[in-house]
Amino acid sequence: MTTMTVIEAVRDAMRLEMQRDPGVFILGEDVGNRGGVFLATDGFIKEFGEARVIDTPLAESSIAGIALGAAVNGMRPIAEIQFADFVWPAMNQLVGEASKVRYGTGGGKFAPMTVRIPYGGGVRGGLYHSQSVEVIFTHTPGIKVVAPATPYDAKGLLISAIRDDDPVVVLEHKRTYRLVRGDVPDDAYTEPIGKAEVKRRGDDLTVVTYGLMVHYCIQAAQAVSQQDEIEVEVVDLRTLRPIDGETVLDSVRRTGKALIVQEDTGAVSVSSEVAAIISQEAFFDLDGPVMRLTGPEIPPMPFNPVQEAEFMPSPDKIADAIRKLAAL
Amino acid sequence: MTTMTVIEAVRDAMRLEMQRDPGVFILGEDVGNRGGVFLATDGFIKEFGEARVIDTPLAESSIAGIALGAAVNGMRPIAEIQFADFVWPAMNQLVGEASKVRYGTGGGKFAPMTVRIPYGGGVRGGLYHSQSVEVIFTHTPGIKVVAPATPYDAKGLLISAIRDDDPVVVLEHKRTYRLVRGDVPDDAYTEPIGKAEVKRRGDDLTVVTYGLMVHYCIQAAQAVSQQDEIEVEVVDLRTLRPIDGETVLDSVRRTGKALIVQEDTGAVSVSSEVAAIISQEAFFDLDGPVMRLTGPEIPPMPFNPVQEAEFMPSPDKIADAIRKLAAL
Amino acid sequence: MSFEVVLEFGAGHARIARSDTYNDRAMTAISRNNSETSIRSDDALPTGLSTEDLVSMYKTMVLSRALDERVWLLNRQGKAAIAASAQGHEAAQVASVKAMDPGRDHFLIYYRQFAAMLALGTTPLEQLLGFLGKQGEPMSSARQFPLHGSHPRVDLFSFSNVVATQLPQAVGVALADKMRGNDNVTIVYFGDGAASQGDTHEAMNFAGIHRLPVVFFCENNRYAISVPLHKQMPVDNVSSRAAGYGFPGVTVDGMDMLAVYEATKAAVDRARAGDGPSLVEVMVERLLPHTTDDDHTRYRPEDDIEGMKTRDPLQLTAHMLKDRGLLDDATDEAMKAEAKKLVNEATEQAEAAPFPGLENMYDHLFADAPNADGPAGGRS
Amino acid sequence: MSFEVVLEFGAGHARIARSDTYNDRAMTAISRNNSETSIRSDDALPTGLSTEDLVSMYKTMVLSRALDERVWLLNRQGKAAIAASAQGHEAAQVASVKAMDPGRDHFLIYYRQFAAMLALGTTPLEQLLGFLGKQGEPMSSARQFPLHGSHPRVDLFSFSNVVATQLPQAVGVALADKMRGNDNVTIVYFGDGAASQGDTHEAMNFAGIHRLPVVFFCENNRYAISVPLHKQMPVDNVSSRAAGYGFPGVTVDGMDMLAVYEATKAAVDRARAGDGPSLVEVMVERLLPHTTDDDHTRYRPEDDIEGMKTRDPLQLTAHMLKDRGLLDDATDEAMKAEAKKLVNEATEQAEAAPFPGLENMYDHLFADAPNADGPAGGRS
Ligand SMILES: Cc1ncc(C[n+]2csc(CCOP(=O)(O)OP(=O)(O)O)c2C)c(N)n1
Ligand SMILES: Cc1ncc(C[n+]2csc(CCOP(=O)(O)OP(=O)(O)O)c2C)c(N)n1
Ligand SMILES: [Mg+2]
Ligand SMILES: [Mg+2]
Repeated sequence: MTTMTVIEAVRDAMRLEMQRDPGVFILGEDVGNRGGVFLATDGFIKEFGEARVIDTPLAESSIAGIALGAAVNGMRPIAEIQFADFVWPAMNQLVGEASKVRYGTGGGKFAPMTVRIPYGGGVRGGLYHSQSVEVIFTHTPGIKVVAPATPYDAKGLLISAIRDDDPVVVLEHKRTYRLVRGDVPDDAYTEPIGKAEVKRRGDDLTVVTYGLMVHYCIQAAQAVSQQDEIEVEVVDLRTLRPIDGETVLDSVRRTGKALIVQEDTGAVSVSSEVAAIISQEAFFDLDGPVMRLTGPEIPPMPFNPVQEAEFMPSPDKIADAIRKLAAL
Repeated sequence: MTTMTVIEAVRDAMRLEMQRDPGVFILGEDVGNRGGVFLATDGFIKEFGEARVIDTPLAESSIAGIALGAAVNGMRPIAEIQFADFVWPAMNQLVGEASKVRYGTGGGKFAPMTVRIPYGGGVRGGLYHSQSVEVIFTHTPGIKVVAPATPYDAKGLLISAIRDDDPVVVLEHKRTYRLVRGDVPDDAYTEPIGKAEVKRRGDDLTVVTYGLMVHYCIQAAQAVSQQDEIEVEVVDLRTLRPIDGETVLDSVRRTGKALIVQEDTGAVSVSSEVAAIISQEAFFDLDGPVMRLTGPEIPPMPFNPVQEAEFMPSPDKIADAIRKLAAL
Repeated sequence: MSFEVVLEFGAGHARIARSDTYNDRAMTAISRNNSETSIRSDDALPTGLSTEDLVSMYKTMVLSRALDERVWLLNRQGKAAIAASAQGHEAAQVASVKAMDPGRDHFLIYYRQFAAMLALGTTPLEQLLGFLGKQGEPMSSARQFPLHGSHPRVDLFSFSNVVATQLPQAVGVALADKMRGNDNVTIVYFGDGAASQGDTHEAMNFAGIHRLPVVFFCENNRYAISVPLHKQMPVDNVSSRAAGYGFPGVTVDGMDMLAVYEATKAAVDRARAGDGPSLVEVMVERLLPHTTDDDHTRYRPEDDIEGMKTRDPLQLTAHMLKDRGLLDDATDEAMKAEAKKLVNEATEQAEAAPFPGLENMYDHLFADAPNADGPAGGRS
Repeated sequence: MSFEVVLEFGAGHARIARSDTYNDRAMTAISRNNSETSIRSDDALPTGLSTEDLVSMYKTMVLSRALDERVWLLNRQGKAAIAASAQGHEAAQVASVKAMDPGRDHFLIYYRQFAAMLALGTTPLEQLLGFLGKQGEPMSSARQFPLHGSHPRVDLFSFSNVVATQLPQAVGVALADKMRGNDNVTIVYFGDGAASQGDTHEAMNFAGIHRLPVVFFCENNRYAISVPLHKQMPVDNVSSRAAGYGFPGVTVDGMDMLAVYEATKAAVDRARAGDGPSLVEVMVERLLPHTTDDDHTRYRPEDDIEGMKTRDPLQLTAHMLKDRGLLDDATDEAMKAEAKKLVNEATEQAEAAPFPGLENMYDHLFADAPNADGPAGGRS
């Protein structure tokens, strides 16, 4: 067991899998001597060589398409998209192509590829280094999407992704990379894709969230516990496709109230789906409306610090939303 | 007033706007002598010349990016994406770029561009000529999205889109092109972007839908009216971003029950957002869970006729879902 | 004007055809003037090709044509939803396959590859099951458009209809081979239209950097649906792009199976030897409209349509074989009758096959977990 | 090895610099050997450039450098969140602007354009407000990364950080001009890294087909962040791609403002005359790490770092001006002092400016309807 940050857990996961399976390799921009702009692959090119740690040209569609081709020919590529904001050129190869390889060949071919995408804001990234891109992936049949919030989950889910025989998108919140530390077993282990986790127990109200917001929600839960004696259950989705409706519903059926918190803008989003699942499946157990707290409907997110802070849901705003819903 | 099909209404709208405003021009694959693969621009190259009816190379990202550049330099391009399934290469220029031009320049530049996207299934299109692509556009601040179901709405909304000073994505359901006929005024007119329309009145249950499904829902409503004495109100969203929550909520508050019908797969979709809006805003008026009937969670949609039919929501399936919800 | 060898292949393959360079406007006249002479019938065969090979390649072309015609007929009868056609591309496709090693090489095809697929050993029945969307279709379980999916016996695949997506994929396939030290070659087929896509640029660039064993095989029929070459690119040949990626590019007459074989074989040898990618562009004709949904009289000039008819690879190849004394009219007729018979039988079987049921509609979305993500998340 | 003129411009601009061709490995040595000689100080000036112009261009470079250094300092002080740098690119940027007509032409810039922007008449204060994210920032209301957005006085803009997106946009801008019969020229700036993107291919192809008035201006500093040229492309120069798009491409030494001016001016004249696009590639140095977040000792060989220092365009240009008798040490010092003073004043003003409040956070999402789509759809 070692205490480490999220980015260290990511690096640890990849290094172990690279050591274990010669079919695993890395491709992306600046993953070589630079070690990735977040240092996820720091030291890899020395340890594994240029052939398995490929600095690609600046061309995301080909990063995805080449990963896909290599995957269907027996490798297990890990493609790094440098920032989520730059994944749009790769949409055709990811959402259009990779997601449908197994289904579209009736099982004849499949693509065990992992796509790591650092995403999210609160890092003074402005409109093009702050984006959340989960929506399109979580909508697409044939792709799995994980979004770990802790070092433990980051390592376990990334290893699961790498070993998975189908395309997995791994969304890593940039703000958590160095902010969040936690205990991580030294050996390789897998966390199951498709399982949410209750990160805090409570009977009064359920908060469903993922990514950086998990930590803000736990802070908010602690605040309202101390200040208002409201006991909040925090469900960390961890996997965004498929969403673990069961864990969400188990909690909401017990608490009767649900608040969904997400950094991404709200319209047609993961928060919408969670709300829809709850209102369809737990309607008769609900004691109040299913509420959402999300980023506002402007491009995420302004560069200047004042408006950036206003954009992000914060522990305070979350606590307020909890209080309001609890009072209904 | 002339009775025409949806594709004729689309053509009529563009021709009138091309005649009215020399800044309007068309670009896309095969829009010239071919007149577009659906003949939306049939005869245009003769009437308006090659300079205003541009057959582009096969390269969707540049179609979008060039349209964007021309728009910020004073033109009103109408870009045709030949099939929705081929819009993925253009995501970067549309979702990444066009949506943020006005916001990201603090109002310094803006992009009056229209992107027409024929979408949807039930046309024996298989996995790559049947896709619904609304999700990513409807999630994105800075883009407006319309999805007309009738010739009248197709013409009025397309003219609104062309005259709009910001990017508008126009989703035209391919199956409606020749299937749906209706009366259309001969002159140019605009239908407001952002307004849903009640296409059938009823007090027992609200069905919220858009596109081809509007027609299937009306058929289903007639069936359950005759067979079960259930009176269904059919709300046609018409605009998918911003969603007209008011019209939806007005109806649901009256009927107490809501079913959302959509052809696209369900997870993290327009149907999720409508369900979320209803369950947040109309919770205390609801007499039952907010239900959804959508395409199943596989890539839309199999080529063979049996499975394609199974994929599509049909009037029968919709009527069944209505009956079930009405009985709750 | 002559077909330019934009960059010649190094090793011993000097006789790459120098026939006519096309451009959109000049095309028709040229093709009419030179179609006869562009097929060499008096030369020695390229290394690796026997006279038997020529005849058997022609036989595949004959079968492809019969199947192709049948599919269009089935479309006109309302039985096949859609079809493209390989008519005019057959010689080039068959010759390209001949230059490869189907047992170990990878074939990323696109929708126009009837002849290539038959050359690779798929059967008319398999293709017809695809066109009719019937149970037992081997490439996608009838989930995809005809000729899309992958094949259980040969490593040929086409994941989607989306033009040019196959190029980066092919490069990835080749990268995987190179990483493991395999000497398999990957060939990727695409049209002139595909050359304009960003993916094509990115794929060629990466393949060039890493000297990957890929053959970029461009079937240039001068149209992307209705868009003629001069509206697609400001240069005369796709092969002129290869220099910008640091590898050889060559344009040959796609009517001339020997020239196509030679050019492709040189590219394959180069790839297999570890010397990197090549671009082989073959000038072919699209004798029919883009697909059964299209009407090319809307956009092809009349003289272009007339002119192309003189460039039917079946006729030209038959002519060449006859000149070489490898074919006579009777054998030709017998081959055509045999092809027709095979296609008739396959049609009967395909028509008799049932449509798929619903049992397997949701399987193979993911490994081991057929219904993990479905079938009906949103279904009430 | 010499900088190759890949395709020479036709009209009367014969003296395009033939300096050294770079490739990643050979670079350092070459630059050291030839840096002195690559700047011509004894020749006649190109048409359109006066001696006053040279001095004033140098002055802009000096100001750019002072501002650039200040911004990095502000970053180190924790006041500026991030910065790129134009150090090493200044001569090329300033010369490129000189060849254009800022009153009527369009400038699609990218994030490294300090010097170009100053040459275009934006002020140090405006740029600093951007770096500090302060109220009054003119390009994006401090919504975007520094130097992104559009400018109220000059038609320069950069909608995003997303590399190469500006190329198709520039082509669209030029198309709009051509459609209306305007004779404005559009210049689009990009790096060597951007050359690999699909968008670059698509943009150049379209511009070539329609002979649009665009100048593709590539600032090749041999790195895309850490990725050296030989991992980005299998050819020595980006300009070698132009041939595949049917227009001229040229590579010149970006240390030599006269050469850059000449090459750009030829391209601008060509564009303005309706003869279509050109690609001008300038070989420059990235004297600092990619951005303030980067540490280039992780990936740049030591001799490369040492070598580039001999290719500082400020020093080389000063040298050239002194050789021509247009500058002496005292004037040089005075210019630097003046620049520092201007930057000091601007820094004070920028630091004193408040951050934006929340009032305008939601405006300008759409025309006329500031809050139609927001502000807080999902906010409870
Ligand atoms: C990305 C994309 N855009 C558009 C289409 C629609 N489309 C199908 S085939 C085709 C033309 C392709 O031309 P070419 O590459 O020359 O191949 P050909 O059909 O002539 O053999 C087009 C535009 C598509 N399938 N994919
Ligand atoms: C599409 C995209 N991918 C990745 C990035 C991250 N990134 C920012 S600058 C850069 C390198 C750009 O190199 P180049 O074009 O040579 O310009 P330079 O910074 O060297 O001037 C990268 C990879 C980006 N901004 N956009
Ligand atoms: Mg073609
Ligand atoms: Mg660079």
